Amino acid sequence: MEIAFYLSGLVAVLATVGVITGTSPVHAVVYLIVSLIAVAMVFFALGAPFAGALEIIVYAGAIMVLFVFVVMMLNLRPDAERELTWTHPRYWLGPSLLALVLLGALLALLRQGGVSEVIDGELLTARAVGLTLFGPWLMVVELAAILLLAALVTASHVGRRSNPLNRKMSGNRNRGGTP
Amino acid sequence: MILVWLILIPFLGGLLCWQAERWGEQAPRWIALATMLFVLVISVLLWLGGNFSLPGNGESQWLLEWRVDWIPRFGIEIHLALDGLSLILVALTGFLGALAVLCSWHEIAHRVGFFHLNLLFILGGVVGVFLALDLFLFFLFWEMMLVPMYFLIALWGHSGSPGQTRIRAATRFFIYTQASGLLMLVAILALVFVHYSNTGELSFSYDVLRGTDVPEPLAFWLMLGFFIAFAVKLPVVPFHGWLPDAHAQAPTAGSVDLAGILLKTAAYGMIRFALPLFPEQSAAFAPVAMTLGLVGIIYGAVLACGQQDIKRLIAYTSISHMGFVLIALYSGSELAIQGAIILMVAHAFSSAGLFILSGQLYERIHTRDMRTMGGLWSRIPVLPGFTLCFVAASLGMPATANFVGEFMVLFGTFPSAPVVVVIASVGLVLAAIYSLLLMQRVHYGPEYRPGPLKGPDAREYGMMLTLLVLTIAVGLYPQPLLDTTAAVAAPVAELFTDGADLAARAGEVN
Amino acid sequence: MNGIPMEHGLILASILFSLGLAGLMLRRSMLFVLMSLEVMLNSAALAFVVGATAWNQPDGQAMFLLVITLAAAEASVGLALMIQLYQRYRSLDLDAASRMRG
Amino acid sequence: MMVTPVVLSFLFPLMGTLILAFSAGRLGPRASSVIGVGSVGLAALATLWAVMGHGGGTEGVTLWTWIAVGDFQPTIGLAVDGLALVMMSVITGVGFLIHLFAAWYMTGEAGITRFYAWMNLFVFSMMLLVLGDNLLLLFLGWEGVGLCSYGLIGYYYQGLDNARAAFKAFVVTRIGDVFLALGLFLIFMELGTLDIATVLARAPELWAEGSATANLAALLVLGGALGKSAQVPLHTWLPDAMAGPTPVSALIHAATMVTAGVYLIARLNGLFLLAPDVMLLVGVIGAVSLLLAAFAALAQTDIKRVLAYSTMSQIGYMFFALGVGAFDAAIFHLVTHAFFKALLFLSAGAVIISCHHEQDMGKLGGLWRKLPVAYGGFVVGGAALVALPLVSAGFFSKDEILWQAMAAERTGLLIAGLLGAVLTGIYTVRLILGTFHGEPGSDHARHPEPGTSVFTHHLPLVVLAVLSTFIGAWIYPGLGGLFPEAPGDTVETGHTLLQVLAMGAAIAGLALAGWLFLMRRSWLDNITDKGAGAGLWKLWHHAWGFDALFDRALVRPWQWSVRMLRFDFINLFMNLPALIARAFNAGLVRSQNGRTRSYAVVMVFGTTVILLALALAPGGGA
Repeated sequence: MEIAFYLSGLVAVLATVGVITGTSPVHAVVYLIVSLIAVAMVFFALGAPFAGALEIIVYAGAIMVLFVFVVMMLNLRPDAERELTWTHPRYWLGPSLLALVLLGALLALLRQGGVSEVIDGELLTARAVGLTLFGPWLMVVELAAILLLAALVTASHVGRRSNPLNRKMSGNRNRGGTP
Repeated sequence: MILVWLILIPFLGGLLCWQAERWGEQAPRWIALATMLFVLVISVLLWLGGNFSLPGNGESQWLLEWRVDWIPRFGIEIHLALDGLSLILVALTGFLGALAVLCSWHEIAHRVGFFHLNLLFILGGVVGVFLALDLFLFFLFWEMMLVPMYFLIALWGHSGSPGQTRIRAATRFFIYTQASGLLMLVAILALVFVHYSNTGELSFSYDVLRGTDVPEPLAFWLMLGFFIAFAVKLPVVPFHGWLPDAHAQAPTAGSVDLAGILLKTAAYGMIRFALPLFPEQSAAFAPVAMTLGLVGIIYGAVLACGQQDIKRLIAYTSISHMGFVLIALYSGSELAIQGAIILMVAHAFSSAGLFILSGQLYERIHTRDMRTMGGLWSRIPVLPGFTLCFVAASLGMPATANFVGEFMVLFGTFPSAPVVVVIASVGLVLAAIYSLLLMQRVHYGPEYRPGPLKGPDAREYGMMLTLLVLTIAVGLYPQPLLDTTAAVAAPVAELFTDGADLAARAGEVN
Repeated sequence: MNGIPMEHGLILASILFSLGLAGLMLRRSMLFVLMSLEVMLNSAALAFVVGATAWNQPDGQAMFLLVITLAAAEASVGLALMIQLYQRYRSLDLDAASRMRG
Repeated sequence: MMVTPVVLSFLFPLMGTLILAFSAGRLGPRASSVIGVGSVGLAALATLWAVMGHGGGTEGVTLWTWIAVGDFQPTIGLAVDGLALVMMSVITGVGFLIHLFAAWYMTGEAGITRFYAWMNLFVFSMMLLVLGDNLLLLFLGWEGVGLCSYGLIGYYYQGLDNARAAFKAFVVTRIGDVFLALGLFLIFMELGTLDIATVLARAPELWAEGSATANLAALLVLGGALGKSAQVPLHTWLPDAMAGPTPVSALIHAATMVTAGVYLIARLNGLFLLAPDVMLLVGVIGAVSLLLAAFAALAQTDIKRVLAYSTMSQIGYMFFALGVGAFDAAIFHLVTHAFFKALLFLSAGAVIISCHHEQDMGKLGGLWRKLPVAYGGFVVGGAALVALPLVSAGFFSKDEILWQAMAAERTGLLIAGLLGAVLTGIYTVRLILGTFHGEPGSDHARHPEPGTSVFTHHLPLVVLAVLSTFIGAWIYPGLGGLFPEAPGDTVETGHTLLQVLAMGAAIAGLALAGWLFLMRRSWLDNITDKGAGAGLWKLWHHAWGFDALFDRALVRPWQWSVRMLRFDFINLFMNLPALIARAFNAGLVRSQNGRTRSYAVVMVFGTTVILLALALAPGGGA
């Protein structure tokens, strides 16, 4: 069971690297989906089937699909020439070093942390999670619902094609709105 | 209860004036005048009523006292108290307030109600400063004085050269005093916390904080915090930058208030707070303070001679005069401190007089630049005569209050610091130079532009006459003032003696 | 079969997090920024779940659920803004939209 | 406040000033001159009454305590003794005659009210100076006199150089006043009191003779006296002070103000006796001023400047006498000098007005038949100035001084005194011949309009002329009792020898001048044109270059520093915080470059730093 954990962990890391370094958006999205599924596999390996299922259904299924829609809608082509310009080390050396330092700090903290638990694989059933969700955490769940509602309203308003703010602002720049 | 009324009257009067603008332009002026005269009358009645003998042990040194808790959690209370010194200064505020209103009778035309609101709020704040004894309350009134003064300069001032607009001058004035006020606030809070850590009791009251023993290095910095706050307002030379601009751009009423009273709040603050709260550190700091005073005298005088604008010249003379006060306060001799108090009153009269005269000149020849003045003696009937008298006062002519003040300061300081007095008396010669320079470039010399101008009307004549009579009266018979402040000056002088042996040497002579 | 030590799970989460972070900083196109954001959120969720299973507390997973709702909400709004950016600037390059210069 | 004659004597001028000052133009010229002259006249009468009623000793009148703080208790009190009475009679007597003459002199001038207001204020301040029983009240009179001299010298304020002369007079005398003030501070610190009687009593007890404090105190008082009496170092203001109207010069720069210094030293004689070498210094300064002024007077063209230098030299004689310890002789000479110098100035005034304000000797001449009264005044005054034996008042007083010097074995000073007497003879004769004899230099001088009114023109001149003769010397009451033992009183031998010497000097001076100016006029002129002679003449004309020296040493650096400091450089330090703030602002603004990615990097940088801090912090971790 450990092998599944390490293997899918590795896959997730590689897929994420693929997302970051990808030039074409479509490949990047697909890599991201692979990475999410790999993480779901990790959840299953750890013995959290409910979390894994959720991950696949909501995360990979819903959010990534949304991404794919948007990528398709804007039919983005891989603009290789702009991407190439910043591959020059001067651009990515600084931030990546910073990320490495951050990783080092996190690991150092973990090692000091003295966390000695071991995951021995017994399952955390969805029932238990459901009970806590609607037990002490009821308020938070309601709040999460409201959050989603808010996101819904904002996304619909901002994303609308012909919203008044857009027409007034871009009246002068790209006449005739978008197709 | 009278003390509370003394503070509230100007504020209420201010509001009344503001609303009274609806009934015409004259109403706010009369109301403002009535308010300030009311304050003056109350303080004079208090003066006649009270006895100012040295308080025996036991009875409190305050003539009147009024305490009520304000924020018990922090030990802040509205603690107002009145003694000889604050009584005189409150009376001075009332008198100069009335003068300020009178001298801007024709000068201020637009937004008269709001002008008088600001004017009276400044005076209310100043009366508050003179009465407040709780450090927090003192700081509150100390800051409250600034805002209306800022508006006074910014809205009703007149700009000098394009570079030196009145807004810049007002902002500079505000920032200078505000920043130094902040230093004082830090010093007050530090003092309170030290007291709290010593005794576990949180209190801002004056008597309690006088007792706290502050660890040595910190005490010096706290004293410095207070000193700088008062030095900026006094003004002492390095921090004097704001005064000439503020005076040059302020309306006459603003200048009269500024020179007449606001400078005195700094000196009062030193006598009341800076010296008693930190006696040993002040005694150690005395030589530095005296040198600053000397630099102020000489530097103020040299700059005064170089000015073209008449109000800037008078402003620099105030810096020079206040140098004497600074020397006196840190000399540790009762005679010098009494002299400083007399000099404060005298300077208030003479500089108020000179500013009112420059205001009247401005109303007639619409300029303050001395290069375009000259030979006004024959053109204006009575004003040059009064200017000569006030110029004589400002150069310390005997029989005027300035002479009494300056010479008491010099007599008192001589035993403890002879060298300082020798250099300060050079200041007397410089005072003669800049005062006569003012007289010569404005009233003597060839006529710049011919044509007679109208003389002073009854209002102006009355103002000038009262100021002159007061200056000569205090000059010839200052005893009433001296008796009232005797109870204040003695303890402040003793502060230094238990520290240093300076005055002891002077004492053994007779 | 003595189980997976918890640190490994957390190490995996931090690696994913810093990768997402690097992506956020490196890429100029807003799409990739959003995606690296998703990766970071996902790694945080992973850490929660690892914690939950390690201490056998269902609260971790409840928190995981919330993280996912948050990720969803954030993604939707992010994408809507991306569309506007695209409308406005004809490209997804974030540096183009730098009118807020000092 | 008891109304004794003494109090009256100084209240009348005060009232005169107040009435004139606050009349604000309502009083015409006649009314103001009547008030002005009248008030001083009444003061003279009150003084006369006081003199009659004075029974010797010192009568003190204390009006009120001026200031009372601890042991600093100066009072407004008057002390009337012989010295004060003599000074008062000189001030009011000669003052009255000068005011009378001024009525004639100032007819037709604008602002007579202002003139008489200043003159009355001057007399009031001088009376206070003389009557004050404590040094602070004396200082009040001292400064008041300075202010009035400023006002009166700058009377014709339209002219810029008149105003500048007044300014210079006030500032130079103010420097002297500061020395006096420092002396006051020292005296108060050491003796604890300012009352003159107590000071003179306590000084010998506390200070040993010749001790440092005594010397310092005497030196400072001397500094004050030099400023006011225009002696060598602080004398440059006197010649320029001739810019004022002539009666002003007569009153202030001949009779009263310049003698204030002499009065002060005479009044504080106890102090000076404690410091013998300062006494000697007084004598030396007197001698030096005497010679310097005499030489300068030889080379002046303006008649008033000649008289100004002559005053300076005569006051030099008084300081000479004080230095030798002959206080009584100094005061005697002060009185006679007041008479004949006032006479000379007023006669000069008469000449100037008659010749339409012409003051240059070159342009005058041949007036002696047309202006008989003025000529008479000049001759009698000149005789007294030269100390013509037996006839003139000057002879008795100057002879007394020289005799005291001889008795005190100060031979060096004596020789200077005799040389001064000779020079005085020469410049007086030169003045009289140049003004009245020879050819009239300009048409003003050809047909002058002599003063006609008897009361205001002839009377003062005649009275002063009478006083300048031996009658003046006879009036002097002699203040022997007041002052300590003068050297000459004990020694008897050699008095006649000295009188012969003094007479010889005076007559030699007259004869030499007469021979030079009458016979050898041409020879004299070409000497003063060529090289050395012209140089010497120019040097004397500019009074040995003191004025130029002070101007270059003090005035110019002062003006330079004022110009340099006009731009308030200390204020720049206070602009520093503003500059620093603005620099920070510029730096930080650049970091707002609008690119979200750089913001992200900064944020990540922040978190990593915090995390590192947590990780590396000693107690870090869980």
